[in-house]
Amino acid sequence: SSSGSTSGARTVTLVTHDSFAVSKPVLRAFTTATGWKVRILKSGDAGAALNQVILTKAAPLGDVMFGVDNTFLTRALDEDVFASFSARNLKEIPREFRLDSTRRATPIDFGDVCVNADRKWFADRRLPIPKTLRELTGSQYRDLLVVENPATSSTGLAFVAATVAEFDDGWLDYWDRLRANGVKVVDGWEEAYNGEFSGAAGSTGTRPLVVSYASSPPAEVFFADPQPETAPTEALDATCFRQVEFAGVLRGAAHPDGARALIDFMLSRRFQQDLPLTMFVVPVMPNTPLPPVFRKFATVPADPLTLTPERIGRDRRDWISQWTEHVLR
Amino acid sequence: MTARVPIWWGRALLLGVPLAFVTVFFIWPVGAILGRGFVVRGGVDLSPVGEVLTNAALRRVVGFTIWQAALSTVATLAVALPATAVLSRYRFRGRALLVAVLTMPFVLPTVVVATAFRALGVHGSIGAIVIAHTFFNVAVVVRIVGAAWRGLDSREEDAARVLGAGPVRTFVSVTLPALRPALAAAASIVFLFCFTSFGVILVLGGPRFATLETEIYRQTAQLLDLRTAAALSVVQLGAVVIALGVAGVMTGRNRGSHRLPTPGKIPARIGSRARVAAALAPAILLVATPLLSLVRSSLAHGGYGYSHLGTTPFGAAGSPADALATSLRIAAVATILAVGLGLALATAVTRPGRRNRVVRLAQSVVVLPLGVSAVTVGFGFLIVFDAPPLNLRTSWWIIPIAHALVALPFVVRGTVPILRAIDPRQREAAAILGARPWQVWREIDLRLIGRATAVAAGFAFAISLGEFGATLFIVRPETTTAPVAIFRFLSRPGATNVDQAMALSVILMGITGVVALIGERSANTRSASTARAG
Amino acid sequence: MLRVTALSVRYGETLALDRVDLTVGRGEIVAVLGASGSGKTTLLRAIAGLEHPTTGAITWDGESVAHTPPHRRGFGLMFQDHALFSHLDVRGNVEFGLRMRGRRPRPDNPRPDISARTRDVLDLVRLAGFERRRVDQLSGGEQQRVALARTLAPSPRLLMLDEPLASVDREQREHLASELHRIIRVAAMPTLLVTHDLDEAFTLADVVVVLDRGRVERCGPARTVWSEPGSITVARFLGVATELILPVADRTVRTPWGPLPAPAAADRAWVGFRPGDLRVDRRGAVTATVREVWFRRDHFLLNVDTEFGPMTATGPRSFDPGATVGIHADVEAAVVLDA
Amino acid sequence: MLRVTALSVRYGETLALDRVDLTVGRGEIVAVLGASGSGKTTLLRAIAGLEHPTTGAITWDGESVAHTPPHRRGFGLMFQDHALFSHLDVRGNVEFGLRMRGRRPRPDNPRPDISARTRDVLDLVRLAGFERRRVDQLSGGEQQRVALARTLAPSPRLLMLDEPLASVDREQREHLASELHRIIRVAAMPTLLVTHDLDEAFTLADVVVVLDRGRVERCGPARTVWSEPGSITVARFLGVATELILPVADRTVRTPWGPLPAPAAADRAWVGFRPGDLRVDRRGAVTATVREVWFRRDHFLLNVDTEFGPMTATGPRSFDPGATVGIHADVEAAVVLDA
Ligand SMILES: Nc1ncnc2c1ncn2[C@@H]1O[C@H](COP(=O)(O)OP(=O)(O)OP(=O)(O)O)[C@@H](O)[C@H]1O
Ligand SMILES: Nc1ncnc2c1ncn2[C@@H]1O[C@H](COP(=O)(O)OP(=O)(O)OP(=O)(O)O)[C@@H](O)[C@H]1O
Ligand SMILES: [Mg+2]
Ligand SMILES: [Mg+2]
Repeated sequence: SSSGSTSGARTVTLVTHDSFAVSKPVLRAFTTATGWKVRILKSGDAGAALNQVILTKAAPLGDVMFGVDNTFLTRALDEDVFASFSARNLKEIPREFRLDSTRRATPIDFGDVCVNADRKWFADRRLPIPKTLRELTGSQYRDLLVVENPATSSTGLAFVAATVAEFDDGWLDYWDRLRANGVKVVDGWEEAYNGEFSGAAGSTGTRPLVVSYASSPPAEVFFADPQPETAPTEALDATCFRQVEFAGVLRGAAHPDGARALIDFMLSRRFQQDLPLTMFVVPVMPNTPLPPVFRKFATVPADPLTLTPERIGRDRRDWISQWTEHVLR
Repeated sequence: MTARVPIWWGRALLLGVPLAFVTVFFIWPVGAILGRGFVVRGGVDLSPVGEVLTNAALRRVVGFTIWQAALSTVATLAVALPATAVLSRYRFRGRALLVAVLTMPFVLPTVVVATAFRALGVHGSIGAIVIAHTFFNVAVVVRIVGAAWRGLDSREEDAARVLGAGPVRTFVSVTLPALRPALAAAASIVFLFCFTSFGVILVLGGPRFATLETEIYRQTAQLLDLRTAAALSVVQLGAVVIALGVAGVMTGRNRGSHRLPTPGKIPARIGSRARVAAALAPAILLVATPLLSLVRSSLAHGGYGYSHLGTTPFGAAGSPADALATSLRIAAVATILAVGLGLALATAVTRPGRRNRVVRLAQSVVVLPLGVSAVTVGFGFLIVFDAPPLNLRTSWWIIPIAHALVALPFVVRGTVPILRAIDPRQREAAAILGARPWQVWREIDLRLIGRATAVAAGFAFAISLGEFGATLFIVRPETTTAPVAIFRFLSRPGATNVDQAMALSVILMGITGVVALIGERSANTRSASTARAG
Repeated sequence: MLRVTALSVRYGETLALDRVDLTVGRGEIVAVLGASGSGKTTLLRAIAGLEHPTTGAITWDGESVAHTPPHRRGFGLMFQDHALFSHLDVRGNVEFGLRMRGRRPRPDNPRPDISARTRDVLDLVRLAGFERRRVDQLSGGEQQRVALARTLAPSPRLLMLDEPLASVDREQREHLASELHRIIRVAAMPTLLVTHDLDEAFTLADVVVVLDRGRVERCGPARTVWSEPGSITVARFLGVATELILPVADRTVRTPWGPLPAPAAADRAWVGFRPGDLRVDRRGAVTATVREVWFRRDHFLLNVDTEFGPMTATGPRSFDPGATVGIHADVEAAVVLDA
Repeated sequence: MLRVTALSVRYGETLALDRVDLTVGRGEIVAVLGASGSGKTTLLRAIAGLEHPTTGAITWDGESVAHTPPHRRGFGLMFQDHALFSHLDVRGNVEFGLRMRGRRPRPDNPRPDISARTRDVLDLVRLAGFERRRVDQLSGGEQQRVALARTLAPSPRLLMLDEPLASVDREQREHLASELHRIIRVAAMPTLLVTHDLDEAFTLADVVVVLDRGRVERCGPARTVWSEPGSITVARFLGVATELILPVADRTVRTPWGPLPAPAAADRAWVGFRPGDLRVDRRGAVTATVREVWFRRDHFLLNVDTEFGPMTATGPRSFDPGATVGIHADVEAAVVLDA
């Protein structure tokens, strides 16, 4: 009932987060191929969208959910909002992304949260761009870094996870040192990147280091008019934490067929190819051709920092409250 | 002493429809979500409230929330009242334009304003929070209090002056008591806005500052800890109810001295020009500076944002122009809903007759949506409107309905003080002359609250254009509103996205200004032509 | 015909009207008199339907109007404080009642020509040319005349006027009083007139009702009430300023100016004189000492002391305080009551 | 002492006051008379500082008050429409002026004179016991008395009363008028009194000013103004109802009742009589036909037609319309002016 199909046309409803995007021709191709129209319900950021799905599991908002990442995966699985489904191309996805052994959540894309640096800023001052997390506590990088609050931002949470993955039990000491070195915390990515970071186009920000994405440098190029030869910013490989995004068929969906068709489509080349420039993430399907800006300007770290979804699910709350105590109070 | 309203059901209808609206679209969803938090295995468990109140950190949050809201309210009144005084008493060129400019902040998304304030170096402190709240809320005071002030009967002030009261004492002892209901209405709205403010606290205050609203958001949207969220919501509601109670006491009893607003009786003469300017300066400075800085940054890159209004960025659901069109459509519907329901309720509440508890309660209930977190309402919608006939979760209508809920208090609180102040003899005279109750309403009440209604409608429109918090949860790609579009542009890196966001913000603000200007002008000419032609 | 029976109205503790009975026939003018706060305004408001009587009945042509709301009673009421519509100009005020009636033109009462009627009543109150004026920019008397015009315009079936001429000057007042009289007689409109001006009351009214603290103290034809006030309160109210307690013998009151029939078989009577009925006269039977003299345009008013007590008399010229004068009385005009 | 020189006030197009000159001495009562809309209220408001004069000067004891704001002038003004403070009770209204004068309460005896003074003035207007009443729950006359009390309470150095007694009954009015007179004389308070009641004006006032369309039409001692109105307008305003144009010969006006000295060397004169000066009398020199008769309590007012034109006379009893009567005049009382 909730998908509200109109007069014979079959419509599958996709519940997702605000950042979801797909280009129109791609969506039309899906409809042409399968006969399913897609209705998209964007419902806040990734966390809020998932929580809405959980709240409404008795009468699901839609048929498919896209946008659960590895930091939220266990919550989705524990709440059992997805029905099991093995996508047609599932086997071709590298094992590192297939984090759900119960085969309910299907990986679609991934991205890396990394510290970004404003190249010009460092060049102007003849200061080397830092390479590792540890270097960020060095006194020459005092008052240069801006990060997001993990309590309100998924980017911020990913970065905290990065520090846990890197330093294990010592992560809070690391943060104490970051704090002593003048780290600035803001609430969301928008303020951090557009407001505080000096490298963003047109920004009045003053800090040359920001927690953002590995795909931010190509985006800077892509959304400039005209596009420059070199990226004004760069992502620091060794600071990257990997986020994998999943989709799943909602349990109790009105149109499970459509839902399955849509997830299959998400793993098709057509859709996967579209991902980099619409959502600035990297497709999970190997051998998907990347657009030139990505090939030229994006880093895909070979050995990113990771944590198991179970670990994140278990400890997230504690991390946030401890982090808040150490960094904000 | 009062005219009987013979058709009791007419009044019941006036009262019942708005109340039903608020009950269905507010009380029910909020009740449902609170129920999820409190109902444990069929029993009600209120212990989380106790836990919240005994938790030192959360107590600090509650204290800070109230404190910053109170401080912001006082600051807003301090900046806005002098401006209101001269805007409602003096006649000078550019008056209407000024009122329009002061109204503009109302629609701006917090993210956008934050950029402007940050560029001006205002951020990261309680001061920044207060300044931003004042920036947003000056219009509330200027317009609600201004509408009442203009209709004030000046004869009592003359009497006070002749009896030896100087201008200040005249204001304190005669004008202020007469304005008290409107002041209380405006102050309580400002307080609630600041109390539940979200973006300003997060973006301008910074992560150090947590309020009930941000906590509820975090507990609900991020952690899905409905138990704690419900407890916090109850605490929030409790504080809101207390604040409304205080406002109710401040309102005092009726006075029958409201007349047709006669805008700007006193032409600003040479001597008083300086005084007018001095009174307006703080408000103008506070509001215009960030606005101008926004306009300036929107012109970056040769006005890319303006020349690409019709361009749908790669991967986005629509162009800025599409979002604007959607916003205007939604705002129109929300305004009609809010004004219609609000006037019905205001009329029912102020009809002469025995004032019973239902009536008094009704007035307070409509204000509650201002005092409850958008995320609570948004999540509540999801769990109650999931079955026909109210399967509204994914309907277009849910957005104007949500906006109307937020705008309703403006209409009710903006018109009730004025309706109350209408001399009952005016209605009696009309009845004696053969006017039926609805004719009395049309010929007397409506004529006298014309300006207040225009102001309230303007607010409703602006609120709908600018509403963001609740919209984000219920918006669909085909119903993307302008603030949501701005937010989405800004959540992607790259210059063209920022340019389009800024341009859209400035256009949104311009539309609001124009709407306010038209309202102001038409209210003026209406009263002027009434004076001339009847 | 209006009939009011045992009408009581209570404001909290105050009993503003206490079992008032009253009848107003077709074309009859009833003047309602009474001290400040005696309930005159309350009476008119209750008849109009603006106050809820605690007891009593109001009938029009024999039918109760208890359940008829004010706007259906078809009664006209001119408010003491005018209650003009501040948002309408003079014309808007005057034509208001016509517009309200005009919505329902009945075959027997065709939609009147609103503007012609408005012009007529404005002419009547001498405010032609004021149509476009804002009512809060009118002088007090002009406002009062607008209020009068507004009440008259729809030709109500009962006319109630609460001090209609209190703020207009003597010349206008006389003009308006005689115009009102003409209109009321021509339209045979039953009329209740509240006034503090005894001249006005006794010139215009057929029947005079005197209220005292909410009760009808006296009710009767104007001339009878004037000559026989019936009670000391009413007598004082109607201008009796000199009060004497005089002995009675053989059912006759012995006054210094001659005998008068006594009202009851008591041995003392109360005898009252209006100032005009006591004159300073050389031949006056009572010797008096002048205490105070007031100029009254065509005569002087003297407060004097006599062996019978203080008296208030009129004289053709002024006297110095302390002078000795004679007082003559028009005994016929005396008001005699039980002491 | 108050002196007003060439004072003009303009409301848009209307010239409400036109070069008014006026002086009020210590303890002097000046009555301001004039038709509705003639500018009386405007005059008081301008003196109080509530209207900005377009031209002219207002001085107090020789010093201009042009730059003194209303609250520093120390003048008291009772408003025609009362303008009571609706949010204050009766006591709050009355003591307002006292509080504004800034009498600080002393610890031992908080605000002694304020409450005593409030009680006194409320006693004076007979409203003791009304202290706690809401002003919108008072009758019209009660409100007017509160307004009067409020004006008197702070003992202003100039008292201005705009129709202070229009809504109170005759008895109260006489009481209040004589009390006012006493207070004004005792405090030697210069007073401007606007009234429509000629009795009141001529009883209380030393000087009478008659305004006509914003201009001073007549100004002088009360008795002189009464007997010599000076112009036809003022004569009419002061009650002249019968106007005759009569021939003049040898500087003598020939009236049917005897000769009168003519005012100027014209061949015709204007002769006016007040109703009281023309009496129906068998021996009357003029024969008249009765047109209308009005009951006037102690006499009758007759409109009659004669060979000289219509006349208004008084008679001791009623006559039927059409009856023939004689009219006698008190020629001494006639007002004679240029035709
Ligand atoms: N709304 C009210 N609430 C309480 N008491 C009232 C109210 N209105 C009038 N009263 C009281 O009722 C009594 C009668 O009032 P009413 O207005 O009828 O007097 P009135 O005869 O018209 O007097 P006036 O000549 O002064 O106008 C007065 O004592 C008055 O104080
Ligand atoms: N605020 C105003 N705006 C325009 N005209 C006004 C205003 N106030 C008074 N007038 C006009 O000025 C003239 C004088 O008014 P004012 O009130 O002084 O008369 P008044 O002598 O007091 O009359 P009344 O005896 O009727 O009270 C009137 O013609 C009136 O219509
Ligand atoms: Mg009355
Ligand atoms: Mg006046």
